[in-house]
Amino acid sequence: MENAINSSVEPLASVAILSEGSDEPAKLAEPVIHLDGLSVQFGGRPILKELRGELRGRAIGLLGPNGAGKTTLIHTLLGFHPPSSGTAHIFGRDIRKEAKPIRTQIGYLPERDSFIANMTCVHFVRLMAELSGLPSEAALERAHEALFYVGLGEARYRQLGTYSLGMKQLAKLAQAIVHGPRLIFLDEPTNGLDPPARQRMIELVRQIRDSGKAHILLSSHLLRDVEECCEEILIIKDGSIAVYCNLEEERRANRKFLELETRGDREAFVEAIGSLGCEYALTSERRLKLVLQNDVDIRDLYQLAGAHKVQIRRLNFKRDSLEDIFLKAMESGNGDGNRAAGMREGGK
Amino acid sequence: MTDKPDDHMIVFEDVSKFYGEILGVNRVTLAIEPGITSLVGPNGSGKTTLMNLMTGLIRPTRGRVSVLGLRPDHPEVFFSKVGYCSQFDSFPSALTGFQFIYSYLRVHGRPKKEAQELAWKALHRVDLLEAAHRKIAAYSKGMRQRVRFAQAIAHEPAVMILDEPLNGLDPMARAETIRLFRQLAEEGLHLIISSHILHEVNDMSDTVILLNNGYVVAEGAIQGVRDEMEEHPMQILIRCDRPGLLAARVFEQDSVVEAKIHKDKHGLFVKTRDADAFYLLLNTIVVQDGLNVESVAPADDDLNAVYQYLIGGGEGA
Amino acid sequence: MAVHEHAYKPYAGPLTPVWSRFLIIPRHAYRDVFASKLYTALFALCFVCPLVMAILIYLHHNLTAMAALSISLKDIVPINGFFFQFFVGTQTFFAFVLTVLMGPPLISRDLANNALPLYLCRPFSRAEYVIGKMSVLLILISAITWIPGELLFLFQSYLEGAGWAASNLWIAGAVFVGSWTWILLLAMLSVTISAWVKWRLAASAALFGLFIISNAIGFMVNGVLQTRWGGLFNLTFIMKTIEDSLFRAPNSAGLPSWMVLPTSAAWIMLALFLAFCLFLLTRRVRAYEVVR
Amino acid sequence: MSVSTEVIAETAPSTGRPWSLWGRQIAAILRLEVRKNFIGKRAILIYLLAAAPILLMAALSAEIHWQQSRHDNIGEINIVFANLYEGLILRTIIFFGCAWIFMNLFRGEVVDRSLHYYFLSPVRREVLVVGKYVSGLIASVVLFTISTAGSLVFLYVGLGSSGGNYFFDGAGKRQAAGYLAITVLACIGYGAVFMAIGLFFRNPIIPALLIYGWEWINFLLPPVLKKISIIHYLHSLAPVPVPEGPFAMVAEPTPAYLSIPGLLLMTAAVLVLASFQIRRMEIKYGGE
Repeated sequence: MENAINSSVEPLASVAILSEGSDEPAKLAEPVIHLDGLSVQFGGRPILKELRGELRGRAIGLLGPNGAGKTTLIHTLLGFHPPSSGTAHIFGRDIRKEAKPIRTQIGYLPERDSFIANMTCVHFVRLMAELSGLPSEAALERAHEALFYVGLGEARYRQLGTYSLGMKQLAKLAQAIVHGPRLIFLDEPTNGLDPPARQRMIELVRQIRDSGKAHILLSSHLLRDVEECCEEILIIKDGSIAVYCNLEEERRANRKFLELETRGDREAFVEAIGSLGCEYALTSERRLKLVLQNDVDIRDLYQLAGAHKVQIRRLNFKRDSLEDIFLKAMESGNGDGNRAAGMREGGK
Repeated sequence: MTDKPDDHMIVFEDVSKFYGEILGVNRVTLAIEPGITSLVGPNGSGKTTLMNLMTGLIRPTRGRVSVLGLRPDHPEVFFSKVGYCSQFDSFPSALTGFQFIYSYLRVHGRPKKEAQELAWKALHRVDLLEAAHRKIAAYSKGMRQRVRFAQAIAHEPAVMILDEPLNGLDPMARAETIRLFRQLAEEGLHLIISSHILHEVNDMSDTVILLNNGYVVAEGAIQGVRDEMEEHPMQILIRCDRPGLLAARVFEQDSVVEAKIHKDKHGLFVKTRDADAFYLLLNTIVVQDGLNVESVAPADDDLNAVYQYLIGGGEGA
Repeated sequence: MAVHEHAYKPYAGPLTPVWSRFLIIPRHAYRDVFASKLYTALFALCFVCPLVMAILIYLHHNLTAMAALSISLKDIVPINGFFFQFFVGTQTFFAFVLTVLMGPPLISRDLANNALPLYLCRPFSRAEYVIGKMSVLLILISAITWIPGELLFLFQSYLEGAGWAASNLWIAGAVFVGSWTWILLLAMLSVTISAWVKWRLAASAALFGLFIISNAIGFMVNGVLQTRWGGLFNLTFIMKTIEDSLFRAPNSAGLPSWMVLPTSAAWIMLALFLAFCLFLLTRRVRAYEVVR
Repeated sequence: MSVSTEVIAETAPSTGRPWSLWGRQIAAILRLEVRKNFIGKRAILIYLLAAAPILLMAALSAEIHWQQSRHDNIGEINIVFANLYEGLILRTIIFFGCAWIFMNLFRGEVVDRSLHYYFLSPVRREVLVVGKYVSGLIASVVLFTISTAGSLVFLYVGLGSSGGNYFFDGAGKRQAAGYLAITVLACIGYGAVFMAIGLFFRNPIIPALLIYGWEWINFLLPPVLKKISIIHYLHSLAPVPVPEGPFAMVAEPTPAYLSIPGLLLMTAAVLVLASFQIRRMEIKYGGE
């Protein structure tokens, strides 16, 4: 019966995957997650309020203040909590009616560290694969594959209990992808990891995203992480969607704002920039911001720099776009939900 | 004691701590000035051990620890000056946020009124006023983190030891908390903070202590630490189209020791011993070859790089 | 030379039928169980009694052997309801020991490392989880109780002839039902306790204690109140009553008549007890505690 | 906020008149601990334990009530109760009740990983020991005196008028007082022992069971060994001597003026031991 379901889903999948390449067909394709007035309450307290929207991105960053309902949203999509009203569709399946078939398509990396004691890592991942319905042998193969993929080498024959936090996190990632899901929920995957481990995790998430074989919903508090691996972001604020937009577009939007750090006598250099018709502001004795005019090109700046023997130590476009979006979303009320919708239409 | 000169510092004298055979920290000698001091290092490098030693939760196997010239042997004085926000995310059962802070202030021996004021003040600081009378059990991760922080600073200690205090906080709370740290540091307090998020450490801390495998591998102001490492040439990342071409050109300069093309084929890492010369060269290259530069950044004048050099790991590139 | 890119790839292969999924848990559990010599030895020990009884049955029908033994076995150990009741009795005791040893860590371990989300985020329901955990014991205990029991019955009826089988068919039933009542009770009990008591030793103690204490309470109530209804609090007594009725051996323990409980009452208590366990389980087996 | 002044402000009393400070601190600890002992999931077990004998006696009294015949021979019923008290209430209910309450004082907090909040407060560990012990005492004494008193009430109610007479005019009052006193002393003694155990042992259940066994076989022991057990002192206080039988002990009963101080002395010793232990205690919580 599961097989039947799979086969019925596959073609759909291929469409979704094809669509990754260009934005255009994405509209036609089934949305990955379709929130249809999804509401959740705990003991009468509303946690999620009437969420609506169609998430399509390959990697969606899920942001929001504590208690905004990020984790609740993930749990609800996994079917841990029943929606109090409304519903959501994942790959076109209703989470209320078809929880099981959906879950065969989903991988989940929980936030709190969770594993099964006195088991070797391989055994653990294999067990998880089998629970997802893989036959025993296939499960073993996939387990090793997944562990190899996340880069747990010899360690995979060791007891999970002996693992360091970073390794546990990788093991958790392995169990989340072992059954080859097409949608992966990552709840604070970098939480508590030390810098190398964190970087490793981000690399992996990027790779999975770029493989185009699976969609990722990543919830995190570290804007850096989201910025580094997500294309779209969904910001939730006290239970409703504050923003859903595409990071790339946002970045492109403030592409003209440039930040420079220079060494050497910059007076003349700066004047020259001014003479190009670019507005600029000196932020510190070495740094300056400037707005590129359409006809002006970075090469021109280097021209001037060369001419005035100035070193351009640092040059980058205003990068903190995500932070801007986030803060804006936070200060402005929920009226922003509409703006989000607007952005989505504009985005595609 | 002869701690007079130390009584404004946190002093470790040749301190080691072993748990059975397991090494906590080894031969640590430190004198920590007021201000924000960040402990950075891989998990299990001894950050928490160091903090537990400062607060007398564990005793050193050898050596002496003193905080502002005090020892935990005299708890009445010691712990009224020291606040510790440990990483144990756990609470005495069935208390509300307010009760939690208030009760322990009473344990401090504070009279009712004062304890209430301090408790509210602390809750206000971490902005938990509205949740003050809800059971902690129903708090979200971030709120629990904040209420623990509040509890640690409620009695307004002179030394605050905070084990990953930003862990699980949302972006605004992070910014807010960091601001609070800075403010307290201005007021001349000691803040010992452990964190994994290097760019935040970079922004907030006055000095950094890098730990690895229980040893202190570096301490001091980040910039200072960087300058110590002369043998490490300056590393620069240039994001541009045709990094290959750029690579070919930069080797005209023999001060350039290495050029590595970024994975995504849109950037070049350059290691040079003479940064000034290189940047000037860059000017001409860009112009002559009409290179489209996306961004230029010294890849290693920050903690991240220092961490790379001294501790290593998959970061960067 | 060809370099193989190991990229992330989805799984397109066949899936196992849903109904069979709960068996994954016992399968993996046994891997660990029989890795330990202790358990293997104990498990082997559980088959001593069936073996002996098989031999007895054989001797019964082996005339030469009978002749060899001067005294006639037939009168000493007649093969009848009691014979099988004794069998079930001993085996359920072993079953109890197995349960005490293996039951406690079943669920507590998962709760301690909050592994439940990992199970339940897969196409694997709470019911399946509980059944899977229980069947770790169900299967094992079945293998030492009713399965060998029925085999003995077949063996006997094969030697004794269809007539005996026909007239004693109720025994087969009794063996089957009698075993299952115990199996259900033990499995349910240990899983429930395991779900509530984190610490293994305490859980074992609780499992043990429950029988002893309920026993004590039962008798104390009886003694103090001069009544028989204390027996209702006495698990072992309840089970005994049920067994007796199944094996048509009323009050086989030879208790004073005023202590004997009506069978129906025993059944009802058992049902209530199991229901209570189930209730406790559902409280605990959740992907996440929902704090209000 | 000027921290420096703050610090001065409240280190002064601590160095100045520590007694008042300790008093306040103990009060604060009590405030925290007592509520913890009475509410919360750990408490449920205690309530069940405390309720058990009352219910039992209720049933018993009902039973007796019907059988008018038994009303007259109060002696017999007294003995039944004496057995019930020592066998069930004292040796089982109070024993395990105290074990549970007092072991959880510290072990429980280690399990919950909340002990460090105390260790990080400016409070002497000895003060902490005293505070927690007293809080445990309050909880146990309250619950178990209630359950003892409750059972007594039902005992005499069941006997109807004759019970009333026996209580008010006969030996009833004295016996009741005796039972209550024993209950209180039991809490004091067992409490100290179990709190110490909770401090010394990782998983205290086993030592607890050992003690349980020790207390039971106490009546087999030579008089010298008897002295190092709590039940010995308590038993010798029993208002209604318990006759031969599983509960009986053959020994010269220590007179009250010896046994009570003996018990208290033992308690004090154990408490001192506990304070030494807790001074050396380090927070590890197994993890880390």
